[in-house]
Amino acid sequence: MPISYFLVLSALLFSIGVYGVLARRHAVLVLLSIELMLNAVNINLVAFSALLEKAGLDGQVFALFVIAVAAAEVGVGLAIVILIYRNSQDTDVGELSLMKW
Amino acid sequence: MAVDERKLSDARKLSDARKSGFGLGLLKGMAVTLKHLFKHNTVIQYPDEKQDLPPRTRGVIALKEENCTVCMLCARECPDWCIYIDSHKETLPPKRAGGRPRKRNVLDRFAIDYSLCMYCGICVEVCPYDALFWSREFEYSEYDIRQLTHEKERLADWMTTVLPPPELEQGADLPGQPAAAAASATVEATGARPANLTSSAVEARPEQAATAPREGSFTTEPARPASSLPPQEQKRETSPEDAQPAPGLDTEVKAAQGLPGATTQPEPEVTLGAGRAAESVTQPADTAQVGSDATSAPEGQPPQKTPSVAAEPAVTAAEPVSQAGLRNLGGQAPVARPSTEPAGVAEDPEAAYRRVLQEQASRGSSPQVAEARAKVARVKAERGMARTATPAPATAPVQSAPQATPTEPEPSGAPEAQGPAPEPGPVAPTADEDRTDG
Amino acid sequence: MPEIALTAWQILLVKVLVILTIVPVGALAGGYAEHKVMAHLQHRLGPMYPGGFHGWATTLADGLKFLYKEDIVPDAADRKVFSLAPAAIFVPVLMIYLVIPIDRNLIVEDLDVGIFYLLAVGSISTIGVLMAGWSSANKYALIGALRSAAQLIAYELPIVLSAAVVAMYAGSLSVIDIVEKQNFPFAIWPPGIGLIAFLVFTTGAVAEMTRVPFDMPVAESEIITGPFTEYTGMRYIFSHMFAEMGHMVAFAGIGVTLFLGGYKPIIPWSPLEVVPGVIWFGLKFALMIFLFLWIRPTFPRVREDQLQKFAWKFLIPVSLVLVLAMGAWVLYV
Amino acid sequence: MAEIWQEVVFWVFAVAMSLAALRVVTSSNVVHAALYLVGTLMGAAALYVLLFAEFVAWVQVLVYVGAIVVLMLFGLMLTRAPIGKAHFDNNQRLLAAVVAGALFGVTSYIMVRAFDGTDVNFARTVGTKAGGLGEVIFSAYILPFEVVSMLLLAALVGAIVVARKDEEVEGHNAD
Repeated sequence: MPISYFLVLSALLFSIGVYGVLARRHAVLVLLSIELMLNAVNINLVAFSALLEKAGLDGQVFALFVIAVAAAEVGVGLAIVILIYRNSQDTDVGELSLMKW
Repeated sequence: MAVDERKLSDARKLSDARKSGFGLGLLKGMAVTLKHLFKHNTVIQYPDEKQDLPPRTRGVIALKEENCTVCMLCARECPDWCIYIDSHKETLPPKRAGGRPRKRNVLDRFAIDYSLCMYCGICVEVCPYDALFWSREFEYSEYDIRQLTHEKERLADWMTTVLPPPELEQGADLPGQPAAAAASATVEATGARPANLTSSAVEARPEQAATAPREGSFTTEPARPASSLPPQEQKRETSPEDAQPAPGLDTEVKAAQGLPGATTQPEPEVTLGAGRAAESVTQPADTAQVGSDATSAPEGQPPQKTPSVAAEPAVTAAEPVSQAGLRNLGGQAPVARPSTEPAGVAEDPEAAYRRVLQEQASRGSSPQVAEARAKVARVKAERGMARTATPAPATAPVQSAPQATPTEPEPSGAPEAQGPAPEPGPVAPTADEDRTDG
Repeated sequence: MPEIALTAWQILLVKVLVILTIVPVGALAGGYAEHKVMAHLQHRLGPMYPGGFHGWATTLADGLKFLYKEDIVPDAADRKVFSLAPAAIFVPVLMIYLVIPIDRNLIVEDLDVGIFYLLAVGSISTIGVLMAGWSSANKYALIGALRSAAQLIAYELPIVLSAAVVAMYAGSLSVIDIVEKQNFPFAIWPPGIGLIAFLVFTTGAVAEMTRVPFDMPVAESEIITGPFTEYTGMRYIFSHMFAEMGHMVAFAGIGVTLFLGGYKPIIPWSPLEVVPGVIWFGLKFALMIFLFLWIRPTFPRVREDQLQKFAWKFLIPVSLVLVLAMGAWVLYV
Repeated sequence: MAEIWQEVVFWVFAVAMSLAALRVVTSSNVVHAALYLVGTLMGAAALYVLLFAEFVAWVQVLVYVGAIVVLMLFGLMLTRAPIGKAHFDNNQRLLAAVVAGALFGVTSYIMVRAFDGTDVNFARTVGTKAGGLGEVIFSAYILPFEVVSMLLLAALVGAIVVARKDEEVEGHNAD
């Protein structure tokens, strides 16, 4: 099976994630879109790992690291979202212009 | 106290367990439940095997229809308003030639909605004529909640499961003993409420009176013996109009009857004598009652009337008596004590205590009973002393009492005084509404 | 006896079918056992009538009753999510059974990462619970779902860590390897560590099943049935009854596999080797189930904050220490 | 034979994942979006299994589905997650779509061109052993591993500090 299948799928998911980050207002939805992008990266990494099986498992290791980083990111991101919600009763990232000017 | 010590030791054990290590309490708890796993269980598989309930289990409320005077007290006191009573008035021909026709309430419907009833028993407590009883019956469930409204037929059926009242304890006031009623009347009267003087007398009396017919009907025979006595006659017995009893009563009644003439005199010696006479009259009646109880014979009726009628003169007689005099009697009508002042004077509490104790001892009461009575006397004496400062309210009703008592059955309990719907307010309309709804 | 030749696919199909029948039957049996054991622990008899003999058909009758109940979806509910939630709760429970070795060769699939699979799959139900609670349009359901999710996350960690302790001892993530590596005193070995890990695992398992004393998410006195408040009929059975029972059976199996030596005889004595492993597994399994059932009528329900405090401030530190201790043991002993 | 089967599985999951991912960014209900993300993540886990990365697949399930999405749902329900539709998009949708489309075009073109004719070897039957992965992590990647664990710890502490209520930060240790 050509590796490009996985790569294109990954690219598609990544682009969808980019769209979500750009087009969504809700902070948690933005986080979800970021997860999509990270996931797309993971698919790429694992696919390359399978492609380069002789070279070792580096791709999978990186995928594990990405997952760990994603967990950390979600933890901090959600904490921030909840803090913002507590202060302004809103989760709209477009409205968070308090420090802008 | 043993309980406190045990609690203390429990607490100590608890703190020991806390000290002795983490999680030991958990293990102990698990050991407790595990122990129960191997114990033989005590569950009774109800429909298959039935528990031996205590004889006076409060299962369901039974109605003794003959005793009901449609006074509506039960319906009014019921917290859930689950008692529905309908009645109508009947006019009876006069008893004597030339008398006025009498009216009485006839019970049409008496229903308890057991889907509402919360078994508080207030209706049983409040019934002045002993028409409601606790029955040990409890299996009366229905498939439809509407059928849980049981009508008087069903309620009357449950009467067959009602036990006769327990034996009185030794030395207790015998039912129908006049002094008891008198004493209670005076105790109430010390509350310095003139109107209540009569009412308490009236209230006290039906209890005494009703015990007599009750005896007959507690037997489980299908033909209830009480029905041999027409209901209105029973009611008449209990009604205050019968302070002057109708002719045609037996000789014993007449013997007691002769005395009330003295009651109008506010002379303590005489009234106490009357009380004693009444007591002597009631004694054979009581023995007859016991006899009828044992044999469950309906023939017990005629003598049973005696105590109730005899109680009345005593009540009326007791009222003029100085409260101090009767208060110390302990409800026993003992040897008359000369009381020089009509009211407001009490003897020394300790003296009363010793005197009653001696009296009781000489009468052969058990030491516990004697001591209890003596203590009661002491307390009464103490209260009497406290009240000597205000003699006026105590004396005032004494004067008016003899006139007021027989003729004015003021607050409750007297059937004639109340119409078929005694209080036009809450009770009757709800009953009607519920009827139309149901 | 004619040789039955089955392809790998057919074998897999048979295995899946067996699991699909085992789980509901096991849940029914577990429900019955719970009724009876709990009753006797409380000095009662429990169900006595359905089925005739000691009410053996109670849970069957219960299930039939639920089958006939109306399937109600609240008007304000999110229909799609509401209907999917029971499946999201129940299917992961089914998947746990794939890697529990009932005997050396009686396992659906001996995965290389068996334990990891167990824990991963077991954590999916949380989403189902959240789905159920959120979609019910009921505040009690939502509160219950949040409690449930917080609790499942909190107690997932001690379970993972205690399983990690065992995996470290065995040097493998495969359940078969772990069972093979365990020897006689099973849970008590290595001294202290194994026993404490077992206790931590049991506590975490009880919490994961949301059973008393950790049943705050479904505390009926406060929030009715928590996330399952609005569920009726079969949905209720699958989301709550079967899921709880299925979880219990699964966790009992995991506990037996990880800590009690799985299908191995209780004492390493050669005559006992004759007895098939299934029987040993069954014995230990029954013991484990009894332990779970025993806990329920014994302890009162803890408070929600106590529950969280207990997990984060006690169980997780303890299991972290256990991991360290086991590391030292593996290195130096 | 095995190849075809794997290809079918891939296409099934690929299509499902793509649709789910699309719904993640277009759904008008936040909880639905999060649940669609679960679909995407589970599909990714299935693809990992297909690519012989079993351990990564189960880590994906355990961490992503079991923890991250649950955390997301938690955050949603703690903020505001009404049943029914709501408007969550800003007015840059068209621009975002153009950007995303361009990105997809460029990246897929580059990658297809770069790896044209390279096939994943599906002939092997055994996936990656967890042991091998562990050896790689704890030898070649030990430093990144430690860094990642420190990152996780820092994130944990940071999240607690950020999400904590103010009075508890200032006041004495509430407990």
